This record gives sequence, structure tokens and C-alpha cells, in this order.
Amino acid sequence: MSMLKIGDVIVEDTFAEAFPMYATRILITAINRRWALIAASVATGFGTSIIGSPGEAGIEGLVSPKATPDGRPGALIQIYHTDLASLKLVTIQRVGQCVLTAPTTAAFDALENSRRKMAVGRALAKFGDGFERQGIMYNRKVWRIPVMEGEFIVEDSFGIKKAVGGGNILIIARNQQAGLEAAEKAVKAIRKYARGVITPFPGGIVRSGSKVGSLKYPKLRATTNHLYCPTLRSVVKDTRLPPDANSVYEIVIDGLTKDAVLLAMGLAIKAAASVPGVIKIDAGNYGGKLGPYLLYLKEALEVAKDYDVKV
Amino acid sequence: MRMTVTYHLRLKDKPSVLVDARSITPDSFAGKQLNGILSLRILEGGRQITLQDLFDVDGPSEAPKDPGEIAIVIDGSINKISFVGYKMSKGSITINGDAGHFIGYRMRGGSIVVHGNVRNYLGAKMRDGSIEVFGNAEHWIGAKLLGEKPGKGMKGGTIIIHGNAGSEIGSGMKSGTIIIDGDAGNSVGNHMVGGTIIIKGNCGLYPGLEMSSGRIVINGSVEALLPSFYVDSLIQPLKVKGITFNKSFMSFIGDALVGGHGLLQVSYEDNKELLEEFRKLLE
Amino acid sequence: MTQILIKNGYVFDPLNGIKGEVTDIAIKDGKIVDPRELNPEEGITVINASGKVVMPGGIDIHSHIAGPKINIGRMMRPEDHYTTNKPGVFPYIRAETGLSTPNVFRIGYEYAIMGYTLVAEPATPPVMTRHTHHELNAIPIIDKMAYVVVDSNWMLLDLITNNDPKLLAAYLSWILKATKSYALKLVDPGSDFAWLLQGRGLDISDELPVYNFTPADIIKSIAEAAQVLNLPHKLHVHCNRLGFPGNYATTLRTMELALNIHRVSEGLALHVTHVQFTGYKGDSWSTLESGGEEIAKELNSNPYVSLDLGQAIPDRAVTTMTADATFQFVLYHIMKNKWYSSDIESDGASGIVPYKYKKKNYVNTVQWVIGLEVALLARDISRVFIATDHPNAGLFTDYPLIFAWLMSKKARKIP
Amino acid sequence: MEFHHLGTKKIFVDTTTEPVTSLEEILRILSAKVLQIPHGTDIPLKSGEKRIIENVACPICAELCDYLKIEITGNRIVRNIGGCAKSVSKFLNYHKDRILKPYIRINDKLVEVSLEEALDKAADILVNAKYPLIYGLSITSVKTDEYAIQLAELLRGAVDNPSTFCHGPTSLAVQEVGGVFTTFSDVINLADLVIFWGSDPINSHVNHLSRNIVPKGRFIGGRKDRKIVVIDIRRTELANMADLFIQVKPGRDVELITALRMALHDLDIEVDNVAGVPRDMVYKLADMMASAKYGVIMYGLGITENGVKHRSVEELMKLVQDLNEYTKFAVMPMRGHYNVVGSNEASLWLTGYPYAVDFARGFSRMYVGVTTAMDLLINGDVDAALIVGHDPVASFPRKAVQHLSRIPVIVIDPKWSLTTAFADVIIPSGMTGIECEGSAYRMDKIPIRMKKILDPPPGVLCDYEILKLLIDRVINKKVGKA
Repeated sequence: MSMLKIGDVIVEDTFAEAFPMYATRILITAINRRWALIAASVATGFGTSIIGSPGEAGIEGLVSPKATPDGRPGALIQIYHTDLASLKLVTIQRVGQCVLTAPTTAAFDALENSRRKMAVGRALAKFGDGFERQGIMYNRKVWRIPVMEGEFIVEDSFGIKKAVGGGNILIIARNQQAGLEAAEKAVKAIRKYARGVITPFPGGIVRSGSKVGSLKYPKLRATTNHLYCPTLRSVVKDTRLPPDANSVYEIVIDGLTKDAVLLAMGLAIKAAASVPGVIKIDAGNYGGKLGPYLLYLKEALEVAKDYDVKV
Repeated sequence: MRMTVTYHLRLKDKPSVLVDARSITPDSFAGKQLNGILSLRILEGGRQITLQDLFDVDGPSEAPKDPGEIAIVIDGSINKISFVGYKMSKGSITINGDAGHFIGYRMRGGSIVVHGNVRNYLGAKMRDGSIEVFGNAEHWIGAKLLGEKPGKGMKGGTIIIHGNAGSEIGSGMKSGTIIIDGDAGNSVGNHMVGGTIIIKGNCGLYPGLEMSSGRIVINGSVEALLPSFYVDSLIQPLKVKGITFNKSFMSFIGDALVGGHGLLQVSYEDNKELLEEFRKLLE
Repeated sequence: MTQILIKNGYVFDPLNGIKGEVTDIAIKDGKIVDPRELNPEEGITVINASGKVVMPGGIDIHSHIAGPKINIGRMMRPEDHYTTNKPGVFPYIRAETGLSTPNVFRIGYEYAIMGYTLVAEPATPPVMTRHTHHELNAIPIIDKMAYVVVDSNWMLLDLITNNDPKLLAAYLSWILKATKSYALKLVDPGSDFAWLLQGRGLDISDELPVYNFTPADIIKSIAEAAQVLNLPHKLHVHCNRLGFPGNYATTLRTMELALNIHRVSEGLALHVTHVQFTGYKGDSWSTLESGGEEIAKELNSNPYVSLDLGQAIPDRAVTTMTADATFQFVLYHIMKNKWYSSDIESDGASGIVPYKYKKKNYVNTVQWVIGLEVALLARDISRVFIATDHPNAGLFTDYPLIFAWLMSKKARKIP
Repeated sequence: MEFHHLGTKKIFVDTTTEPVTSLEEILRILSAKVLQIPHGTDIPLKSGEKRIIENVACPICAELCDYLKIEITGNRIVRNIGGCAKSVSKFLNYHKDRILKPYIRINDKLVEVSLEEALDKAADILVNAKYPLIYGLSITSVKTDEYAIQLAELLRGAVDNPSTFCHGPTSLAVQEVGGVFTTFSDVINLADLVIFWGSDPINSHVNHLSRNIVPKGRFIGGRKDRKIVVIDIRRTELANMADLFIQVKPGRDVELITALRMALHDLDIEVDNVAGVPRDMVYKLADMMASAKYGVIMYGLGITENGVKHRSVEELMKLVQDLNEYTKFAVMPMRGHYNVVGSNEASLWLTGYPYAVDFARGFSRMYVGVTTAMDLLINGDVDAALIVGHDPVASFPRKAVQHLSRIPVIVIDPKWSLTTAFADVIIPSGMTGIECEGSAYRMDKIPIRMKKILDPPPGVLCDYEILKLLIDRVINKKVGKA
């Protein structure tokens, strides 16, 4: 079996196991970038893993005023959930609590081509207590909800898409410093070159990768990924860590399409592998039994081969 | 090797009213002398009679202590004999003929085979074991009783009906498998919180009403679906409990009204007209 | 002429200070007489009670045993009937069924077995009382009576507005007579009116919608009318804000009202019912404490009120049912299971929700403590009645448990 | 006024040239035991002293109008003021087609006998039956229901009432999820939105609209302040006076209910058309419901007896429970017979179940599909029947009726009916609400006193008296047997 290598870094011939999730993508605009970003970051707060947070969410990127419907600076956010009903509930809560309340903001559908829509704006419009009005603005069906500041413009419906959640890579490094640097670079590379993806964890990085179920506590849904814990190397029999590895970081990627996630993985691998001290790139999976999407690292690198990653 | 003894029960006269024969289980036969078995209590309508009033019994003079070693065969029963196999834990019951209500009610193990039709509440609230019916069955198969919370229905085991079945199949079931080879009635798998229901034929109105989890597979046509089920994907082929259906199925998630994550999978080919609208929603 | 002689029983009679003496009790024409007054020539029914206790029949002044609510409870909880049956014995003992929603026969038999002879159904809306009487008539053995709910009756609210105490008293007298009930009952005074119009409840000093007075005014007006009518049991009050943390303050204020009532007849002025449900101290469920001590203190210093416990029984599945529709709506959100509610002919409203008290639940434990604390701290126990508000806080069949808890420190220890 | 239509088809009714089927022919088709019933026997009327009795309750439908003025001369009822056409007809014709003597069937003839003989024969039938069914109880007083249930318990038989094929699903839905109910007074004084769903009071409860919808209430100003919505499978007469009429596909109401609940829960409805109703109409109706101050859904058999039966009602109850998160909302089941509610209530306090109660094991049990009268008769699970105050042959399916022709049947009824042709024993009874007093329960569970305004015909007892005598006889015979 040929071993894939980038420089000295071994890329394990394995795959990340990903699951279908429903996603929505919302463009939040505001009077300036600062407020768009504040609203976007609050609206995507505590949106890490579906295991324990109300939906996975993250900021995809900033949008130039030229590309937004109302010509104001914007930020794109994505929200993920396992089913449509929960996704809508979470979106209503997040937009209602974090965007409706934030100064000067407006919220637009950023999945215009999607066939399925959820009427989040219509649900939020009830906040207008009967004074809300429906209208057409920027060629979009919107609700104009009177608020103390003026008016909150929210699009009637946001598109929904069957997307891919749980794409990931594991960066195995000689020490924490190198690992963290590599992980940060990987996230930066995704932010810079990839579109349509989010990295929902803090700063895009997970230090506590998990496995499904538990060895000891039968009812726990997720517990520490003991096979990759450096402190357990001597305790755990079939540890997956090379002898000189002392720190592992995971990058989790949710994306609107499988290809988008693959590309993001490839970019992340490339960026991480460029950092000295990184030993190996691996990925989390459950033997291919659970997820319908098997995202091979090999393929990811293939997709990203034309990108000259500089971060 | 474990020896199995067989008790043959032959119906003497056809009873004219419902009979509550909850004492016909391997558990109540176990460890009894033949005389003891003959004088087991049976209710004919509201009257108390004994097993020998209703049946000729052939079998060894003393039953083994372990009900697992007892097989009961009932010949020529009609659709009035009810509650056979009530709470049975081991052993087997074979009914050559029709059977009444509540066959295998609260059953905990063992097996029941009916070569004929059965009536309502087949395997209701059963915990484990297997039931196979070669004829038709009526309503409330593997169901909970009315008024109980969802999840108080069937908790495990398998029910296989080779004929058709009625409504309310698997109402409030928690686990286990129900397979219907023929058609099924309305509101299949309502209030389900787990388990699997497979309908190989057609099915009536609103399968999965208020289901919160579990899986319903319908291989034939469906009369109507609830709007609270959200279409998820088209699947081909569909594999469920070792059965492979080689055609495309449309998979729904619901019931959204109870925040459910149940899977409702309906044959696409047999319901093209009904499902066309949903297909448009899929990419 | 009937003559009965109960021989050799352990006789208890608190009123005459007889504590377990072995003696005979003679009854002639329905009255207890000296055994020497019995005439052997006219035939005496002799009952041998040796080894048994002979005592006055128990009186339960608050137990939902009949009426539309309990009947709907029966309908709503078939699962309470599936496994709790006892077949009848031909031809006179009827089949029993149900625990928290028993049928009429179990109610009669179980009360009789416990030595109770008089039970009061504490809440019957006037227009539904015909139904209540149907059920009361069907309950065997024991004596029964009912209290009529008058708190949100529109006509009555109008009379309070018009400030015509005489007419109010006359109206209440008519209601008692027409419905053949024994006493007046207030359930969360005024709240059902607010519930009907606005879907909300009221505290004792909140103003009613439409009318410009408060629940305190309702309590006072009706209590004074009861004084004028010289009713034996003046006013049975289920306090406002029942089931909300911090409601012990409302209960204390309700009890204080008894002092300000213009008294023209003898006896107690108010009865505060199921204090356990209205004895919550604290701001929320997580900071819940017992207000039992304060309530007992108020009882000890206020000679015009009596109360019953509404003792909660841990590990008991119950069916809460009250004319306090507002609270039942709140409870429905806690239990997320079944909820029944009904508005009744502008007389009031009611709600029913199944519930279970758990030993390990903090709130339920505090509820258990409140009842016992009130009873144990009360100095005049003749003004404290033991009841579970059946079937709200526990079942009436659990009374022996409460007796044990009150009489033995060992029994009170949570196992 | 707004309409949503599925498109209507015109139906033409032509006169037929076929000869009218005679009663005898019908009875033969149904395989009745007796082909000639002595119908047409009337109580002889004598004019006499004129009396006007006020506040009489009407023993027709569960509307139980209790404000009738009945004018009587002698034993002739001459006027009924306040009653609907049905009520007038019942009162003015109370004397017609009456059973005046007890009968026993001998071969295919009904033979007049004394009450003693009839009771004796009836008790024999019941005591010898292994599993008798007692059925009816909705067209009589609560007291009769109580005795009938006691009799069933003594006999270890089954007892059922017509809820089994009308509003039984309402009881089952309450068993499953509860419900939010209301009464007439609250509707009159508060309701600003009334939805008639699968019910048509213009034909079924004639006084309902003038009594509850038209009057001015204390907090609402009569019809003009109330919105009326009609949801039905066809454009009923009532639809013409509605503010909004919505036509649904037959049997598909649950889809619409679910969609309304989804709209309330802010869930998207992805299909364009729900049970024939456009999505926007669903949103509109949901908005109307959620913004009403006090809404009431008055539903009828259109909900209870459609596709998924009790699940339809269950969903309706849940819809109303959900609506109470927004506003005050309640349902009112439009019950049929004047005391069908009472038969449920009496059954509940005696047995814990509203209908279909079985005493085979000595205690009460209720299993839908097992102990329901329809299932017991269709499958031939009972071996005798006692019918009190009802005419099952006129309303039951053919198979059930056929079983009645195979087993001994006792009928206690004031009037000749199709069921009397299946009887082995007929015992005449007085008419509750006219000749016998008692309690009946209105559709909103309010108990109403039924007055006695005339004496029953000579020798005729009230049905509860007959049942009491029957109970005594059954006890004696059973004790004698043992």
C-alpha cells in the first residue's frame, strides 16, 4: 500500500464520515461591517455540535456591499440541524433573538435557488403585533416589522438545503504548539479559499474530538475519543497515535455540498501539513457504518490540488 | 437435547359467546397433572367453566416444570377464543383455525402460530417472543391500550401477519418488529416511539400519526399522508430488518408536530401521483 | 324501633375523654343510650366487637368524590382502571375499579372500611349539582354532602358590585337550597372569571376584569353573608395563586381576612382548604420552602379559621382536578400529557391533569413536609383536618399513612 | 361571505316507478322474527281540563331545550311552544304507535301477556344467557341507565349505548389526550368565533343557532359580532349563513387539523393543498383562530366518524389545546340523542368507562373493538340482548341485525319500532320526559330535569321501574339456580 505524504507529514488513507443535515444560509446586513459581524457572531453563538447545542452554526464569511440586496455590508451565516422542524425552530430563535434585536440589521435568504423554503420571516413577523406589513423590497418578499429603532426587514422565507455535516480532519502533532498553529492555519485556509462551508467550533477548532457512545456510562451519547488522547497512550491498547505524537486537534467542517466540504478538508490538510511539527493527518470515522458520506482524505487532496494555499 | 411435550386441545362444541381462555399458556400448564390442566378455569361469556368443558385434551399425564418444554396445539378453534397466550414466557402455542381477541396479550416470550384469522389486539403490549399469523388480523396489532402514554405498546419481539391487517397497527409501540405481508388499515404506527413496522401491501390513511421515533416502511400504495411529515430523500434499494425492497422509496421524517424523528418510507412507484409534489421538493 | 348493642369493643370518644376502654355501646332509635335502657323484649341486635375499635365515624370534609370533574377524570384515565379492579360479589356487592379515579362503589366501600361515615364533596358548580347528587346517591354506605362553588358566578359578582349584602345573602341562601348543598365554597376566588375572559389567574389583591373589586372583597362579602345565614360550615376557601411558589403570603392574607369579617353568628368564620398547595415559600420551584410554620403560627393566633392539609403522598399517581382552571393549565405544561378543561355555564371553570408525586423530587418532598408541618405545629388540632384533597395530593385510601406520620416520628423518616 | 369550493356536482332526484317497499317486505329482508307488528295502536285520547306546563325539557336531541310550554287538555297534548318541528311532532304524537301491553313471541306471532309473565320470560332469557348484551340507554333517563348497568353487572354481560357509533370517538380522544370543553352560556356570552366542523345544526339541532349564536351576550353583541366558519365536505344549508365556508375532501379532516396545528407551531406546510384546501386558506384560518378572543369548535359526526375516527377527534382536541396557548378556545361535541351524554356519565360513575362496558370477569372492562355492541353483534359474540329505549335495527348494519334475529331479544320501549319485530319479549314503558321523569344530560354535560307532564297509559310502567323489577327477578332466579 502506497503511503500518501506531504513533505514529512503522513496523510492516512482513511475517510471522514459525514452525515446529511439540513442547512439554511442567511445574509445579515447592517449599517456597517461591525454591526453585521456582531449580529452574525451572536446569532451563531453556541452552535457547536448537535450533540449538545441547539443546532450547529457558524459564519461563512463577509459580503461586500456590492453583493448585498440593500447595498450594505453583510455577513453570511449558516445554521444546521438534523431535521426541518428543529432547524426552523432554531433559526426562528436565533434570528429572533440575535438579529431582530441587533441595531440596523436586516436578514435575507442566501439560498435563493433552493426549492424548499421555511417561513421564518413570517413567523417572526408576529412580533409586529398586527402592525407588521408585507412588501416587496429588492425583488424579495419581505416583512417590515416596526421596531423602536425603525424597521426590521426580514425576508419571508429562507431556503433550506440538504447539506453535509461532520466533515473533519485530525491534525496529529509532536507538541501542542505545533498542533495549534497547524489547526489555526487550516481554519484560516478554509476561511480564505473555501465557500459554502462553516467550521462551527470555537475558532473552528476542536480539541476534544469525541466518539459515539461510551465504554463506561451506557446512556452517554458521546465521550472523549480515547484512541487519540496522548495521555492515555499507555493505558489504551489500540491507540491510534504514533509514538512521538503529543497533541491532536480536529477541524470539523459542515458544508452545503459534499464537494464544498471535501475542498475545505483538502485546503485544511494542505495548510496544516505545512507546519513543522505536524506528524500526521487523520480523520474521524465510525468504520463507515453510520454515515452515508465517506470523505476520503485522498480525494480531498485531489480536489484541492490546484490551490496554492498561503496562510 | 431438550424434550418438548405436546398438548393437543380439540374443541368440543363451538362456543356461542366470547371465551376468555387466558389459562391456555405453557406457563399455566407447567408442572400440572393432566387433571389440573383439565380443570383450568375458562370464562365462557360471563360463566366460569373448565378447560375440559370446552376441549378434549390429549397429552402427557404430567407437564414438565419448564414451560419452555411445553407445546400447545389447539385444533378447530373459532374466532371467539380470546386471551390465548396471555403473559406467556416460554414454549409454543399453535392454533389450527381462527382465534379471537387479545392473542399473545402482554406476551413475554415463546411463540404463537395461528393458521387462520385473528381478531383485535393481537400481541398488544407484548414484551418479547414471536407471533405468526397465516390468515388476516384485525385492528390494534401490537398496540397500547387507549389512554396509556405513547411507548406503552409493544416493547419487543416480532409479529408477522401473512394476510391483511386492520387499523392502529403498532399504536404507541416502543420496540420490536411488525411485518404485514398484505394490506393494512388506517393510522399505522400512530404515537410510535420506536420499533419497526413493515407493510408489504397497501396502507390506509395517515401512517405515523404523531410518531416520535421508529420506522414505518410501506411497500404499496398509501391513501394519504399527513402534511407534518417532511420529505427527506429518495432511497433505492431499501433494506430493512434483512428484507431488501428493490425499488425506490421516498423517505419522510416526522411527525414534526411532536418534534418526531420517525422514519416513514413509502414506495415511490406505487404512489407516484401522491408523491409527485414531494419529489419536486427534492434536489 | 331498632335496638343495637355493640359489645366488648375498645371504645374511643375524644369528646368524652374515653380512650380505649372496653365497654358496651347501646343504640336505641338512632341514639346512643345507657345499655340499661334497652328493652330485651323488643329484640336487640347484638354486635360482638371484641378485639375491635368502636369509635365515632370519621368525617372527611374535603374529598372530591362526586360530580362532573371526577367523572371526567374517570373518562380521562382509563389506564387507572385497567389493573385496579375488584369483582363484585353477587348480588349486593358491586364491582370496584380505579385508584385515583375510583368508581362510586370503591369510594363507599373504602371509606366505610376506614371508619369514615361522612364525606363532603367540596366543589360543585351550582348548575352541575344535579349531576353531583346523582353520583352521591350512587355511593354506598357512607353519608355524603356537597359544597357549592360560588366564586365566579356572574350574578353573584353583580350582587357584590351592587353592594347589597342582604340580597347577596338571600341569593346564596337560594343557591344552597336549590342545589341542596351544605356549605359555600370559593375556588381561587374570581380567577375563573379572569380565566374565562382573559385566560389568566388572579392574586388576592388583583382587580377582577370588568368588575372593580378584588378576590379579597369576594371572600369578605360572601363570608359576611355566611354569617348572616348562620351556616354551620361558613366558608370553604381554596386560596388564590394555588400551586405557585410564594403563595403562602396569599394564604396568610386570606386567613387574616377572618379577623376583619363582621361576625354575627357563632363558630369559625373561614376554612382554608388544602393548605399544602398554598403554603409555598420561595420565589421559584428551585428555591421552594415550606411556609407551614408561618401558616401554623397564623392558625394559632387567629381563632376564627380552620384548615385542612391537602397532604401530599409521595410515590402516588394522582389525578389533579380543581375548579382552578388557571392552575391546571400551568400543570399541563409541566406534565405535557393530558389536559382537560371545561368552562361551566358562567359559573366557573375546571381543569384536570394526571400527576405523580415522586419521592426523589425536591418539590414533591417540600409539599410532603408542608402538610405535616402545619399539623404538627398547630396547637388547637380540632381546627386542623386531615385530608389529601383526594385525588389531588393523594388518595383518601392513604389516610392511614398520614395518621402514622403525624403520630410517629419513626414513620416520618423517609426510608 | 367567502367560499372555498372543491367544485360541486349537481344531483337530480327523480320519482321512481318502483312500488314502495312495504314494512313487511323490509322485515322479511332483515329476517325479522315477526313479520307483522301491531303498529298503529294509539292511546285513546280524551279531552278535558286544560293545563299549560312551563319549562318542559324536550326529549329529542342533546340540545335539550328546557323552555318549552306544553298545552294539554285531558291527556291530549295540543300545543308545544318553543319546540322545533321535531319537538312539536314528538309531543303532539306521543300517543301514536304505542305499545300498550306486554307481548311474548310464540313462533312468529306476538301474543299479549301480563306484565308478570313478560318479566318472568325476560328474566329467564337473561339468566340462561351466557353473555347477554344490554343496549340502548340514550333515549331514557339516567336512573334507567344506572339500573341497566347494574343488571349487566349481575348478569356478567355487556352494556353499551349509542356512543358506540356516534360520539364514542370523542370519549376515546378524551381518554387519550383530554380536551377543552365549554357550555352554552359561555358561547352566548363570550364566543366571537364559532366554527361548525362536520356538523349541521340547522338540520340536527334545530334550535341551536337561535339559542346560542344569534342572541346578544354580555360581552359580545350577537350574530354580527360573531364570526361563523363552516367546514364541511359539502355546501350545507348552514354554509349559506357563514362568514367563511371551507370545503374539505371527505374523510380528510385530520390533514386540515394537522396543517392548522403546524401553522400554529410555525411549521412550514410544504404541500400546496391540504385535504382540498389551499395552503393560504389554512394560514388564514389559523390566524383567524389564534386571534379570536373566545373561539368554539362545534363538531359533529363529520369529525368523529371519518377516516381515522377517534384519532381525528384526538387531533382536534390537540388543536384546541394548542390554541389555548394563544387565546381561549374550546370544543363542543354536537351530541345526538337527548340523553346519550347521560348514558356516558352514568356509565362512568358506575364502571369507570363511558360506554362498551363488559362485566364478563365480574368487573368493568372496556376494549374498543371487543366489547362494543357493534362488534359483539356483527361477530355473534353474545347470546341474548336487552334493548332499552333504542331502535338498533333501524341504525345497525345488516350483519348485526341478523344476529339479533338469531338470539333471544327483549325490548323495553314506549313505541313500536323495527326492533320490536326482532323481540321475544316486549315490555311497554312510559315516555321519559312526557310520562316519566328523570335526569338527562345536555350535549355540554349540563344535567337537566325531564318532567312528567302526563301519566303513562294504564298498566304501563316507566323503564326504570321495569328494570328494577327485572333485577329483582334475575337475583331471585340466580339465587334459586345456585
